[in-house]
Amino acid sequence: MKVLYFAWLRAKTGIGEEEIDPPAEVADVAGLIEWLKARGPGHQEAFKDLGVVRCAINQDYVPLSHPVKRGDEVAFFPPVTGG
Amino acid sequence: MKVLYFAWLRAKTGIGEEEIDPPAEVADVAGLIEWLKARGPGHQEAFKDLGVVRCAINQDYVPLSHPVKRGDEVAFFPPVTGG
Amino acid sequence: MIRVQREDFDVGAEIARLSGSGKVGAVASFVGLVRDHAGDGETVRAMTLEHYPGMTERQLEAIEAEARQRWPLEDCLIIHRHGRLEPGERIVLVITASAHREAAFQSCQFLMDWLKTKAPFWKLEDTPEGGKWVDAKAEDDSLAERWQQRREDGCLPTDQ
Amino acid sequence: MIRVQREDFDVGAEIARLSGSGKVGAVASFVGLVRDHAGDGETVRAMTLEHYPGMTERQLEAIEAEARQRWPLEDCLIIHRHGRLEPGERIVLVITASAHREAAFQSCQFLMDWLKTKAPFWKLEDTPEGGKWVDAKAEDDSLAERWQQRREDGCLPTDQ
Repeated sequence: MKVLYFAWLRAKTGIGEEEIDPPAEVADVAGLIEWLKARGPGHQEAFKDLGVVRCAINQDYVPLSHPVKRGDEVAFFPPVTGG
Repeated sequence: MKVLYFAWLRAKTGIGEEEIDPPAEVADVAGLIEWLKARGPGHQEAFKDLGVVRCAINQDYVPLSHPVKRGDEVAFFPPVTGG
Repeated sequence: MIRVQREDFDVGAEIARLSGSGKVGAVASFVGLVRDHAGDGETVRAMTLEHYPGMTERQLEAIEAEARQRWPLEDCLIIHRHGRLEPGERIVLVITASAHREAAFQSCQFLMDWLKTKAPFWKLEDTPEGGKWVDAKAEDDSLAERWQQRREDGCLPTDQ
Repeated sequence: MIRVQREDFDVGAEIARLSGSGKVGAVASFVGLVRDHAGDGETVRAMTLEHYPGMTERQLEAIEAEARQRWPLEDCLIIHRHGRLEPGERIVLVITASAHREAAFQSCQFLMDWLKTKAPFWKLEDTPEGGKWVDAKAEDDSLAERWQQRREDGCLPTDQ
């Protein structure tokens, strides 16, 4: 599974992109976030307030309840500010 | 008093601009229109349907009840279609 | 600023002119063009725009002043052409520049709606059946009236 | 059409390109620019736009498709830049071309409102106190939501 971080989530995790292989219990986005937070203080900081974190799977917006599976491209980022 | 005609009012009266000197009884735009209609069939035709005639005095829109006086620039035209 | 002219105008240059300052975050613009078909489907070979010199400028200036009073605009431009124009040619340009996009969008739309019902221009279409004066559209009146209502309601745009 | 690029764009040329056909009577456009001050009044020396390559294009294409479904557009263009931009520089361009002005105006505003809340771009402001990620504005959410509501109400623009 590929995980991407953008904007201040990238800055806080210190990572733009990582390949991960979470255990089978990690079934949805919320579960994935809990698992990622255990990877270190940067990740913990990045996911501190989920009210300002958005998720996309395979480049489509998804809610925290959305299932994740092997081969997915999962991206985390703040609410967008383009335009 | 100067009277201007635009668009199809100009075409129907056959006149773009005329100097007139109406009698003192002609006190408002409605009265002026009645007086102008007597000037010929073209004028009569132009003022046949007042629902589609607009009037401006000294380059500001006015209603038919607006007074007219010597020295005024009075313009008659259809609803505008620019833009 | 307003301009009433026979000549064409340079849309890109005018937009750039109004975008210069670092205060402008949003530039909305509108270009009106001659179509090759009238509303009733008839072919239009060309169009002649007649206007009332003097009153035209006066009305456009009043409309611009009204927009500047309603919205916080950094700049504002209205150019309207007159004379003979062929399909595809530009007729009118309205540009509004503001710090915020909602003010730019709303004022641009307001200017076009009011111009359509207040600026003394008349279109004569050159069709295969001869010259035809374009009729005013009831829709244009209602589009203009919504701004009147909004003002009376005290319901101005959200970013005021 | 959509374009995501580092380079600047030519507003006048793009508007002219969409105005060509005799079917277009109305071209609405919007240009977003870098301001020299942030919303909180802080000086902005420059801005860096980060985006999510792939998803950006996907979202912009979806937004364009939605606009074309809602309004009768002859043409439509979205250009969004990324990378480092200084005050006064253009960030985004949206152009919509239609037979009628109400469709052009509404779709242009719709595209900007949706782009602002859906396209994965993030602004990092370079201020005297260092780099600062711009916060999303609640106002942008409500501006985007009005189009959602309108759709649910079946209350689409008057000229549909």
